[in-house]
Amino acid sequence: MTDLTVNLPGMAMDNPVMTASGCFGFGKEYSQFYDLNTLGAITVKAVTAEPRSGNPPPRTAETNSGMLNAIGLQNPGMNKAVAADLPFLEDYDLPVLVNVAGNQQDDYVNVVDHLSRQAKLSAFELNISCPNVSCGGLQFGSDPESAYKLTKAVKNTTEHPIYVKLSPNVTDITEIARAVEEGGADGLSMINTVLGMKIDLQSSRPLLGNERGGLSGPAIKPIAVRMIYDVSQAVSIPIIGMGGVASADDVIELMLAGASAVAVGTANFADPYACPRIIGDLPARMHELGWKSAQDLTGRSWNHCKSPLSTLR
Amino acid sequence: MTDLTVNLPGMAMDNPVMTASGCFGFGKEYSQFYDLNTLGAITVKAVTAEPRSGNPPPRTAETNSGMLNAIGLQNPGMNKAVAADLPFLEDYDLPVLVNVAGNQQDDYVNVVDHLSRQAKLSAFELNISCPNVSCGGLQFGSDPESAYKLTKAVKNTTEHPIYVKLSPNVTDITEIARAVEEGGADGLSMINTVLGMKIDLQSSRPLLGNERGGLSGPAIKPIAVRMIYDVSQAVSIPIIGMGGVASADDVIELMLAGASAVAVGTANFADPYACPRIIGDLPARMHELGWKSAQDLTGRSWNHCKSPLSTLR
Amino acid sequence: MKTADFKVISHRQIADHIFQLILTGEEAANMTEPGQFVHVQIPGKTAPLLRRPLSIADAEPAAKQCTLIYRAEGPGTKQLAAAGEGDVVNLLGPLGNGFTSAPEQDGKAVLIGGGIGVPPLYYLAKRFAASGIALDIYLGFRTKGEVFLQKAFADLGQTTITTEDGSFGEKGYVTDQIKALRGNETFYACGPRPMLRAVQEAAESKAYLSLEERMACGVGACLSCVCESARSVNSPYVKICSDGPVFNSAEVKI
Amino acid sequence: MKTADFKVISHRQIADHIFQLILTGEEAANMTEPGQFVHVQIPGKTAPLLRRPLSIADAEPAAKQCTLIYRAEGPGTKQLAAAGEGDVVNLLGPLGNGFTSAPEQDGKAVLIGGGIGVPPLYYLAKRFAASGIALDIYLGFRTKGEVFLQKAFADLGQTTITTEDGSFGEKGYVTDQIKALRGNETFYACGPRPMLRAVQEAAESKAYLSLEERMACGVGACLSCVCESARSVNSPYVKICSDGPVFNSAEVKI
Ligand SMILES: Cc1cc2nc3c(=O)[nH]c(=O)nc-3n(C[C@H](O)[C@H](O)[C@H](O)COP(=O)(O)OP(=O)(O)OC[C@H]3O[C@@H](n4cnc5c(N)ncnc54)[C@H](O)[C@@H]3O)c2cc1C
Ligand SMILES: Cc1cc2nc3c(=O)[nH]c(=O)nc-3n(C[C@H](O)[C@H](O)[C@H](O)COP(=O)(O)OP(=O)(O)OC[C@H]3O[C@@H](n4cnc5c(N)ncnc54)[C@H](O)[C@@H]3O)c2cc1C
Ligand SMILES: Cc1cc2nc3c(=O)[nH]c(=O)nc-3n(C[C@H](O)[C@H](O)[C@H](O)COP(=O)(O)O)c2cc1C
Ligand SMILES: Cc1cc2nc3c(=O)[nH]c(=O)nc-3n(C[C@H](O)[C@H](O)[C@H](O)COP(=O)(O)O)c2cc1C
Ligand code: FES
Ligand code: FES
Repeated sequence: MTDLTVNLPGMAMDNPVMTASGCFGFGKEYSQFYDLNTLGAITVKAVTAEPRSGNPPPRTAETNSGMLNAIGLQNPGMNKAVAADLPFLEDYDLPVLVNVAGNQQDDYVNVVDHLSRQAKLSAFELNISCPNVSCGGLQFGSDPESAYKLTKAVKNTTEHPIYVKLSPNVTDITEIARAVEEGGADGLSMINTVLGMKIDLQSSRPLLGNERGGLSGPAIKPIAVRMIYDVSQAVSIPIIGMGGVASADDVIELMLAGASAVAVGTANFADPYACPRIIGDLPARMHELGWKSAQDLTGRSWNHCKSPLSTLR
Repeated sequence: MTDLTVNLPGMAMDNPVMTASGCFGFGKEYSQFYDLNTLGAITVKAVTAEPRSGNPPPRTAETNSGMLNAIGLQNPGMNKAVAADLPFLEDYDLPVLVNVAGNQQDDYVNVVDHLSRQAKLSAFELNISCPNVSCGGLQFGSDPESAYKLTKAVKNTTEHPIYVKLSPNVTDITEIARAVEEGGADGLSMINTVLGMKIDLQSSRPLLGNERGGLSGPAIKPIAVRMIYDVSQAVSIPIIGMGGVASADDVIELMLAGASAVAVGTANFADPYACPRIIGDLPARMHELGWKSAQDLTGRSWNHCKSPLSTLR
Repeated sequence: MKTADFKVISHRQIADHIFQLILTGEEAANMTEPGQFVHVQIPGKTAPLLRRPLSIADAEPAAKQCTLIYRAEGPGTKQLAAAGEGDVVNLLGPLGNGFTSAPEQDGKAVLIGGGIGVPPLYYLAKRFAASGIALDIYLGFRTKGEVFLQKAFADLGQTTITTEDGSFGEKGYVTDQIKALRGNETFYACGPRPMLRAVQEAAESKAYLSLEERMACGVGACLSCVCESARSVNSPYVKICSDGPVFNSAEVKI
Repeated sequence: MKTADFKVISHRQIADHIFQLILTGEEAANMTEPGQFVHVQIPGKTAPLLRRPLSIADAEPAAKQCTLIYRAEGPGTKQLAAAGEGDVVNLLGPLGNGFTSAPEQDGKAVLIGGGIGVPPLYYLAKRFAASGIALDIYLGFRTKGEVFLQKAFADLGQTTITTEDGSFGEKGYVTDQIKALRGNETFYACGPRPMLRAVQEAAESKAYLSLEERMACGVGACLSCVCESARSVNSPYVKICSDGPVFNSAEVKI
């Protein structure tokens, strides 16, 4: 029997596969396809204090093995999220990770404070890495000092565990990772999208309404693997890995790199059944490769003699 | 008639398509396939002061729409390059860009000094962005101050134009670009490969001998386009664009983004005729899109009313 | 909602770059609402990352058949064009909300299609014709070689074809033709934005517009495919994939 | 040197996961040196980024035919396995330096192949047999189901098959078999590294080893496919694609 369970702060998961923020709404749409309880956990779209209208369309473009998005954090705001969107997930028995975004530190603190008191959720994911908004977001993700302060301030606001979502668009991601760990983060999510752009040859203008966008999908998986490999050796808090995951093999690769759980984003779009398919494939694939427990995978690409082993290979 | 010529410092090119460093050796291998004079220019493999043995194999791995390499600057050293490799290109009538790498500033200065006096070449490309060597290289590419100093020192060494090859693995590439422009760079080359990694599921170890590698190919094109778009608006020196170019459309896209010429790397491996094919396709494709001259393409995605126009659309 | 494999019954070119793909599959039984679309996974050894949204041009729910008509333009649709008889195409759908309102009692339905916006109007025209609703059909194309379905539409109602270069039917834009209309018509339009805008302006009475935007999920989860709302204050955008693609003209700013 | 389209004459599975692909094309006329390889562009709607190196298992230059034998293992070779009769496969090659030295006068040629290293030895065996050179052939496989070409080799010389699990032929490794040999044999080997290492150690006389490494360009330009050189000081690596893939055992550290 393959043991798929993983335990992360605030999230006891039946399996290591969860959804990535922004790629699964608040779960409702995909609940038409399968029982959401199949998932290890669910991460919802970014919530901000005020409603956000997002960027003008077009908001997505396809690239080689990837896609660019410039949604721009469109969301109904925390009040409506609490009243209309999050309650839907109360009917399910799975950890809910709420992605939070803002322009300045107080925004994050406000949203976390409000949601901690008003909503049923398992943990927060601080999106300090959205490439698609002009102020806030990404700047926290590239400056260790503000990332540290933000994390600390949010930790003081809530009892819920805090995951900080890191941007790959930095010179040294381990520096930011260490800063937020020091700030008290319970875990990390990585990676957010890679800044990119596509030009429409007909108009000779940037294709996306917001010009630049965030690159996701299989194209960025090698970048994610490298960063998870480096960061997992630099910190001791768990990592939710993401970036181009579309198969059980990809889940295993990100976990071997150092992730404790793995989120699936872009892959949901081509195949709405991506998550249950991957979860279904995992046990056989792990067995083939000689793994008995999902927890054993974490960091094994660099940590060969981690002990105690929960099982021997 | 479509005018394909472009003029860059030290390089008057019949067409905007050149080879990318490290993907074309010193030209000899591909001269078996076609007349190298077809090319706009040629960039040779990095040359260092001393011979370098490079990294242990495996050195390459395929990823989705991309490949990782960790060659590690294997090269015969400047003496042998001058004696045995560069002379081969003297038989051709095309600009030769010599890629130079080193561990510290003096290394670059030495190589440039030596080659300036001993070899026939058109310009230098300073590789301050190789992700595959443990010291030097990338660190110049991520610190504006040392990049500035290096550029300045090399400029004082030679009469030849200097292109500085930028790394995409930085928080703000425009900062480095501005620093090297200030240091006297005549042009920029961008982008070098994106740091990445792949794990071999059978061994659960990093697949490449050097663990991390540089991601190239179509997967990174959106990253290149974004960076060229940003940098071309931040500096006034020309840019040699590269990253995933495999078709005439890709050349046009990078030029619209802001490149004055475009280099082809990874695409040569699947199709040794990639460069002549692309050059052959360019005129018709430009005509279809309403462009009369390659020079007009540069930066047109952001600079609509650049004047004077060499031709009107 | 489901993804389902369909089998290619026939696949042929019907005009310049335009292909008609007839498919059979169980899920066609649910394709009862004209104006809905399917999200098509392009078959091939390596599929493109995203599905491609294509309108349901016709369907025979009882016979479990449906028809897609598309322009092979970019890499995805060009690859789709290579699918042969017996090949399998995976569809997600039917998706979205179609043309759900009939014209008012005794009113006329004016169908206005431009280029690759024409296909969904065919299924609508068939339905209206079957219910005895009078139809005025205006279809615009760039040039003669790109005209398709004109005979099929002519069988269902008064059909006027325009081409931009005058090589077939009336010369000019389809929207020139409708300027004169003022009455109790209800408009049903699908086509390029400028055409829809002209319809929106011209239409004094009701108009239903089918919109397009680049899509990722196709089911309302990713917020890719928005269009500015003419009504809502809090959420200034509607989602074309799940709120539309067909909107009452008064609901959207285009 | 060239890239050239070849047409599939026949393509069939000959053992577990092992496929034999017979191709015809003008360039086969140049495939005269056993041990060379071709760099194969995997056909399909979207090709993988890189070509795949495969040894020339057999060739009839006059008839413009060649044979590749490969294990469908990863995504690329699995996709290749779908190529059908009449399909086109693009080859770059023949590449590299093959087995160019015959055994010494009156000497014996000992061919040692392991698993998917067996194919190039077939073309070599055919050549040697045709020149009247005496052959001892040792082929190692994991298990019975993966054994291939044993009859074809047996027609050319004394052939010993080993399987790791003993399900066919001798149980054990092919290298166990050659330990006893000491004489004027010349060794020709292709297979996994441990096997080649064993041959290198065992061989007192000359040995030629065909090496494998991950490749990008296949023509010596990218420095992907290196192997440590046993000789050179200045350039510590040799390139398997252009200096090899066949090396004198004394030239390489493996
Ligand atoms: C609801 C809806 C219904 C449609 N119905 C039809 C139809 O019946 N017949 C038809 O020919 N076309 C229809 N289209 C347009 C069709 O989706 C695009 O032409 C097609 O996706 C282009 O894909 P490609 O592979 O040719 O281009 P690519 O360049 O490969 O496309 C790249 C990406 O851009 C998207 N894209 C490119 N152009 C468009 C576009 N015009 N609209 C939306 N997305 C686009 C693609 O979906 C893909 O994600 C419809 C679009 C929508 C939104
Ligand atoms: C000179 C030479 C001759 C060869 N001859 C044969 C042969 O006759 N029959 C045969 O079955 N195999 C042969 N191989 C090995 C064959 O190239 C690999 O099995 C094949 O490339 C794997 O591709 P894939 O698509 O199955 O795997 P993927 O996982 O898709 O491969 C990904 C990348 O890794 C490379 N790669 C993976 N495994 C190997 C390997 N073992 N050696 C080299 N590159 C690898 C691929 O070429 C590709 O670039 C030869 C290799 C070399 C270098
Ligand atoms: C359409 C889209 C919307 C996204 N929205 C958010 C978001 O609101 N908050 C966030 O932290 N990340 C967001 N992301 C990033 C993803 O959560 C994920 O980090 C990234 O896409 C990489 O994973 P993938 O390759 O599996 O998609 C979004 C990604 C996409 C494609
Ligand atoms: C195998 C390989 C070797 C490379 N060697 C060098 C090098 O020596 N110096 C350098 O500046 N860039 C080197 N590069 C980077 C390329 O020149 C180029 O910047 C990068 O690959 C992006 O272009 P592409 O996607 O067209 O390959 C190398 C790239 C590859 C794939
Ligand atoms: S395409 Fe995802 S919301 Fe419409
Ligand atoms: S594969 Fe490029 S040098 Fe051998």
